[in-house]
Amino acid sequence: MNFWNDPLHFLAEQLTAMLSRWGLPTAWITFIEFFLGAMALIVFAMALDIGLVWVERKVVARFQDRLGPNRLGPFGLFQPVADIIKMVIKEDITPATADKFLYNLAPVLAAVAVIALWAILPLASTIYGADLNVGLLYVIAAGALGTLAVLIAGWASRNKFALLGAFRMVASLISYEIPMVIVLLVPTLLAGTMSLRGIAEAQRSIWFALLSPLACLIFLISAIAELGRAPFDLHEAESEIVAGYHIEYSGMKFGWFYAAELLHAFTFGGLLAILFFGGYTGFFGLEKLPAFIWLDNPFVQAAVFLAKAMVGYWVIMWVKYSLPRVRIDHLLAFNWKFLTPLALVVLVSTAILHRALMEAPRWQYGMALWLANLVIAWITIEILRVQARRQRRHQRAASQRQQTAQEQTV
Amino acid sequence: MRNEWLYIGVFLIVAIIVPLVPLGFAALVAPRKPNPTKRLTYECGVETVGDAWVQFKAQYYIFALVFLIFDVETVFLFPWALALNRLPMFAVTEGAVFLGILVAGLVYLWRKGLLEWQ
Amino acid sequence: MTAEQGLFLCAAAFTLASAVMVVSARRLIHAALWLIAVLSGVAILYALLQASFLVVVQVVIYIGAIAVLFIFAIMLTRRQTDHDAPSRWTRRAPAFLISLLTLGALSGIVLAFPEAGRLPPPMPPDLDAVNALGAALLSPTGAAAYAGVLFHESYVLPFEVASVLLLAALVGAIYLATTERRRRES
Amino acid sequence: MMNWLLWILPLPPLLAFMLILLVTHRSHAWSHGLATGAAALSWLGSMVLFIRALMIEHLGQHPLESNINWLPSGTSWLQIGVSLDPLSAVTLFFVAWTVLAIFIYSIGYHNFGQPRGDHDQPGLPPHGATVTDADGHRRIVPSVEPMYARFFAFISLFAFGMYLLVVSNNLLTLFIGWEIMGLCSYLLIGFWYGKPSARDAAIKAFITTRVGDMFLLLGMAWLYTVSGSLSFRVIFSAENLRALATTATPVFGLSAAGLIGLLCFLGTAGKSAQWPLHVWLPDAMEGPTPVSAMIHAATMVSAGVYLALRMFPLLSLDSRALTVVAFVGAFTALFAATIALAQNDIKRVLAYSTISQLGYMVAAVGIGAYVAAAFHLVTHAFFKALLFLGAGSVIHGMEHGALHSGEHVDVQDMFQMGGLRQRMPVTFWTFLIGGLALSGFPLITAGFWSKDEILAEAYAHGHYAVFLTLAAAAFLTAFYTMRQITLTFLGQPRTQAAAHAHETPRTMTVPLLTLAFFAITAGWVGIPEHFPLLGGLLPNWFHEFVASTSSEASAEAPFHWTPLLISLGVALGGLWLGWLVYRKVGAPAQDKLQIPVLKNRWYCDTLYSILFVRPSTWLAEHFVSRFLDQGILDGILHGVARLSLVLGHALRNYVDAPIINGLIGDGTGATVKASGSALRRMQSGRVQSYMTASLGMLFIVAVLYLGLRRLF
Amino acid sequence: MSIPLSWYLFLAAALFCTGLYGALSRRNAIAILLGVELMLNAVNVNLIAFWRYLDLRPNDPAPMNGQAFAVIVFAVAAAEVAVGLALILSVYRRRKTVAADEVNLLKW
Repeated sequence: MNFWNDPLHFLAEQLTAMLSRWGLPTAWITFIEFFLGAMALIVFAMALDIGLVWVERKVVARFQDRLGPNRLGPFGLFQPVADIIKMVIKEDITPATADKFLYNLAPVLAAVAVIALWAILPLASTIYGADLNVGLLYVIAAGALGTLAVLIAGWASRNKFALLGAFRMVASLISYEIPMVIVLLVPTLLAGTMSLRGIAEAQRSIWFALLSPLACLIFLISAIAELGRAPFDLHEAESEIVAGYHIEYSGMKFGWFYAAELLHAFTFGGLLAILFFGGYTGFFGLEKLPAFIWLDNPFVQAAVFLAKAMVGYWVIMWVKYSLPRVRIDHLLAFNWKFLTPLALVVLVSTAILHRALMEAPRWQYGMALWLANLVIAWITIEILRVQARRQRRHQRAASQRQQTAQEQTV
Repeated sequence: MRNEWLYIGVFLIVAIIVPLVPLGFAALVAPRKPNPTKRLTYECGVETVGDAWVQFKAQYYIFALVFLIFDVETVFLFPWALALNRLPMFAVTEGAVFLGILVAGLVYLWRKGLLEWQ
Repeated sequence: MTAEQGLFLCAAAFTLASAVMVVSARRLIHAALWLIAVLSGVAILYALLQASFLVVVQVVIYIGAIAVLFIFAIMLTRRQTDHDAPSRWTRRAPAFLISLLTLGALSGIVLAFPEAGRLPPPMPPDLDAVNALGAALLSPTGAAAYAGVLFHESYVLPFEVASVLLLAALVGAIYLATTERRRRES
Repeated sequence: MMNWLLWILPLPPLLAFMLILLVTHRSHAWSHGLATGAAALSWLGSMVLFIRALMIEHLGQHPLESNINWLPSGTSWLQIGVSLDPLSAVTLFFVAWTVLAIFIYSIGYHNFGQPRGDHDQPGLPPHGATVTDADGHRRIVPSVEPMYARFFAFISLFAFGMYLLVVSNNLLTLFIGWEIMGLCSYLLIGFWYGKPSARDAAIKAFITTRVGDMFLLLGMAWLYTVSGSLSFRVIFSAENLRALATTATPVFGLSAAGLIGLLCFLGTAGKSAQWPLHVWLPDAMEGPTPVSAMIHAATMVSAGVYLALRMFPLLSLDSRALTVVAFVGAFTALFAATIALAQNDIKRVLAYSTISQLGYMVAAVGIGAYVAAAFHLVTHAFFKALLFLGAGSVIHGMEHGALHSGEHVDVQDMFQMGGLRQRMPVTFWTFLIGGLALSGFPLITAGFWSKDEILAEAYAHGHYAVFLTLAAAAFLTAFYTMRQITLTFLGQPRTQAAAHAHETPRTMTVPLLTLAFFAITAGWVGIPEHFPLLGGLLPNWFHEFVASTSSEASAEAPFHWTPLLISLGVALGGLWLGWLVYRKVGAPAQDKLQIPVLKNRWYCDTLYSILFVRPSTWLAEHFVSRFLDQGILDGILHGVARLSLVLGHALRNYVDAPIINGLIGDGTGATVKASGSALRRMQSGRVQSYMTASLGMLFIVAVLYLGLRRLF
Repeated sequence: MSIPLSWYLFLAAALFCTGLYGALSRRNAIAILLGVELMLNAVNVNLIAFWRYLDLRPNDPAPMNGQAFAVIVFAVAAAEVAVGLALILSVYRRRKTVAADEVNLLKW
């Protein structure tokens, strides 16, 4: 193996050889390697994060027909650096009544919850931190940590707005976690494994987004809710509760919440890519051809993956900046009365078809799943239409009643 | 497998250290001139009334409750989803029954009107 | 002492210390957060035992759901009870005694246990525990061949019953938690 | 097809139960529609099965059976299954009929279609509603039961339990059905939980029967350890029986078979209210009358006897065990009959007569008259259900009258009635038929044939003591039955309520007529071969059919004139005397009969003081006074009451304190309040103390277990 | 592969007893439930430890009992917490207290 085919193992072996030449015990060597690997990955993520700040600001500006940062450096590329410096040297105010330890713990936890995801994110078939056989659940677990961070932040800063924001955030987070978990079962079913890498590999022939578009859609929606971005950003409804759970935070602590949110969004773009769009794969067997064997190179794969992730991230931003905020009752109703049942239906139908057509030719299998999704979608839309019609009828009747009443009074 | 977890352990430790670095740096360089007014809880400049740690409405609790139950049930389904390939069709039915019971709970909530936010 | 033992001892110490904090912390929220620490400690232990599925389930269910539920409950009942008034020693002393007694008894049992000193056997390399668990939980006959290994247990009934139990819990808890509103409505 | 039918036979009521509770509990019509529909389905199934069973040759030797694996227990499976043999077939027959009849009857009894009460509330019987009819008159009419749907849900569940018990081929499911019925009995006795008396009665019934169940459970456990299975086929297999018969036990030198049999018989004693565990049945009359009819006359109490019959092969291995059973049965029969003499509450009389009739069956089992017992089980179910429903109809009519006349009378007191013959003819005639059947009116009624067969068997097998006791009991039975009929229906109305009572709706009278039909004809299937004139007109089908169930069942007893004449004598004599004495009696004061019984007190007192007071004075202090206050037994028969109760409670307290402790708490009723006061210290209401207690318990058990394992 | 089984068992025992102490000594009902949670976790540790240390000979039934049990325990724990806390809440709503020993209506 050489550096280009399998960089991580290559470096690891070099390092092992070197260290063992120095006569370190194996345990130490493993530890050091792991440490360096983790460090590298996290630093990369952080660098990416800084970049994301710029992207976010630029994109939102374009959405809102502004220029966005354009003074510092080419295209204002250095803007994020300025932001960071500002945050660092800003005075950090801690409310007198706050619960100090927890108050400081919260932002760190928020950051950890996001960074932790990178431990299992496969950038390429050979570039990944850990290949957990329970990767998907690990993702959910990290989400749980995030929830906790929000709760702690809201509670520790001992501020009505903060606590209310935290409660709202948690309510929506946990609500939307249900359809997300249910829908995560679909890739698990199709790939027969929970390891992200396995799932990505399973999509070399066809993307799960094509096998089960509905699942993909539901995942996207619940992911956005999970991120707490618009239209689901009730926790920081400026008009009602100012900045939500991080109202009391300033300086770098706030900075971490902000950074965490951006990185989180990007990471979920990556997850979307891995779970439904084949992750780092994406040439549909083209790479098998001897002429294009280089397409399977880890670096190419990583590039592909990052590109896909960026697209996902862009979609998330797109949604965020083009939709208004929904009311909390709508938010919850939408989740429990629409998303969750739909997810359940999708799951069951997928499971049955998958199990029934396991031995069938692949194209039949694919067509069946796809059609099933189509049918479900159609039925859902029909139901929604009927309901909407009924609602309109009721409203019309009500308004007419009012009119007649007024006429009588007149 | 163990190595995977060991790696994740190391990774998490690093992930905790990394955010602490800028915070520590900020603690060093950032000015620190607290005064009582500054350290009041911020409520848009309005005088703070009462403690923030007041009692909250039970609605939140109910959603947490529903979440807990559903979470447990869905997590149970992961082994099901994995083992499905090797099990007879009967296993699918079992999972369906399991989900059916889940749905029964959902229907109950719906009927009781607990999914509406008041 | 090998590295693994070191890891175990650290995890154990962490877990027990947090457990002690859970039972001694005055402020309930802190007790709950310490509970989370305990839970993560236990998760580490599972990782040491190579039960990956349970590690994540521990985090997802216990930390992600149960702990949150606890915190909510504490915040909902926080009128006079954000501090748990220290109970009189007349209660703590016997409690301490009893738990000490129990500890003695349990350790006695462990010591009397002939297999206590055994070391873990190597895992079958091709054994995917989650898969196997699925088979054990769902295979109706109770025997599912997997990776050349035959499983003889069937937990179909417990599996389904668990869902019924959860449903019952859901309904019961909801009923309890919403009495007031129901009264207002009806 | 039949196995399949057997499996699903119990299910409809269960489904009805669930549906009613979950879905239709708001709509009355739906609720009773579901319940009766389910009952009808099960009835249909039972009939099909019954007829099929008749067609099968040698059903007794090769009963229909089918098993499934239920629980994986270690390496093997715990099997459950259903079976159909002659005994269960005939049981199914009468269960199906009575259950269906009573379901329909309940619709009328709970005033379906009547307006809601003015100030009715759940947990109390309806008090009546005022309605203003077309021309503006405001009248009070009966109001619908507030917890209508709940009632039907409960009795549906009960029906499920009964069917389950009958079709199950193993003790396990039998026991499950048994316990379900126990629960339903508890729920239904306490149905009007607004009445303290009802609450207490419910708890009393529950605890008392629990005592029996405890022993039954012990017996089952033992049986399982010995024979490694609970299915009847395995238990009663020849080699297993031989093993049981030969293994001796430390207790009175009984064989294992005998002891297990006795343990199970104690279960019977609890369920079918045999002395000394009979105390709960009279109180059970607090429940609605259909409940009294179904649970406490027709089905549940006969489940006890059914169990005894099932266990017969076991019991018959040990003559001593049989003797005990026979003694208990005969004694109960007579003893309950004496009490019934002096009751004034129409339902209580029936309650005691039930106890006494069950005593008959148990005695029959005890003397080995397997078939006779089964026969009486069937006939009794019909005519006793009939009597209870008749009584209910009377009460209903009286209530109507009371509402009409607006006077406050105890509508169950027979001395408040009289002359209902003209007012409610259907009820009268059906009740008369039932009464005659109960008192064994010769030739036409079913009761005669079954009772006569028991007496004949007793005589034929030379159990003269039993024979005489039963004969005496029969005489008393006839006597108090006639007393009841006379006081209730004959003569002139003694109150306005009685004068204005009127016939009950068709939903109530039709079941009466149905049951009356069986109360007569059910006897004709079992006319002995050698009976003068009639013998052989109809083949003694019942004997052949049922006898084949168990090889131990003896052949039909040879015919003797003596028992026949005696039973004729006691029946007719009792009836005649009863009419003679009571035709003029108008008030308890004039009741001649209550005087001699009062006189008799001292017998009981002396007997009681010799046997029980000295060993258990403090018990007497604790309990009896309570009972006097409550007047659980008629004030006249203190002695008997004490005797039985003290024994019953001694049994409770010494035998299984833990169970009672589990159930005694605040307000578990006066009957156990006394011992409660002793035990309530434990009930600190603090979770933690409970936790500690359970922990300590665990310690003790562990220590004992380990220690014992060291020993053996 | 160098940790003897007894270590886990001792740890579980200690955890269990800590939880027991909490459950017995606390006044606040929620705190009691916290203690109970500790105990449940101790149980699970035991189950998993036994599962891991059970000998898996090749082509011999690979038992998943331990894990299956643990999973069921999870379900039970969830149900217990849900109902328990709901009980506490409804008690609190009526009596304005969550102190276990002030909730003693069931007392004689």
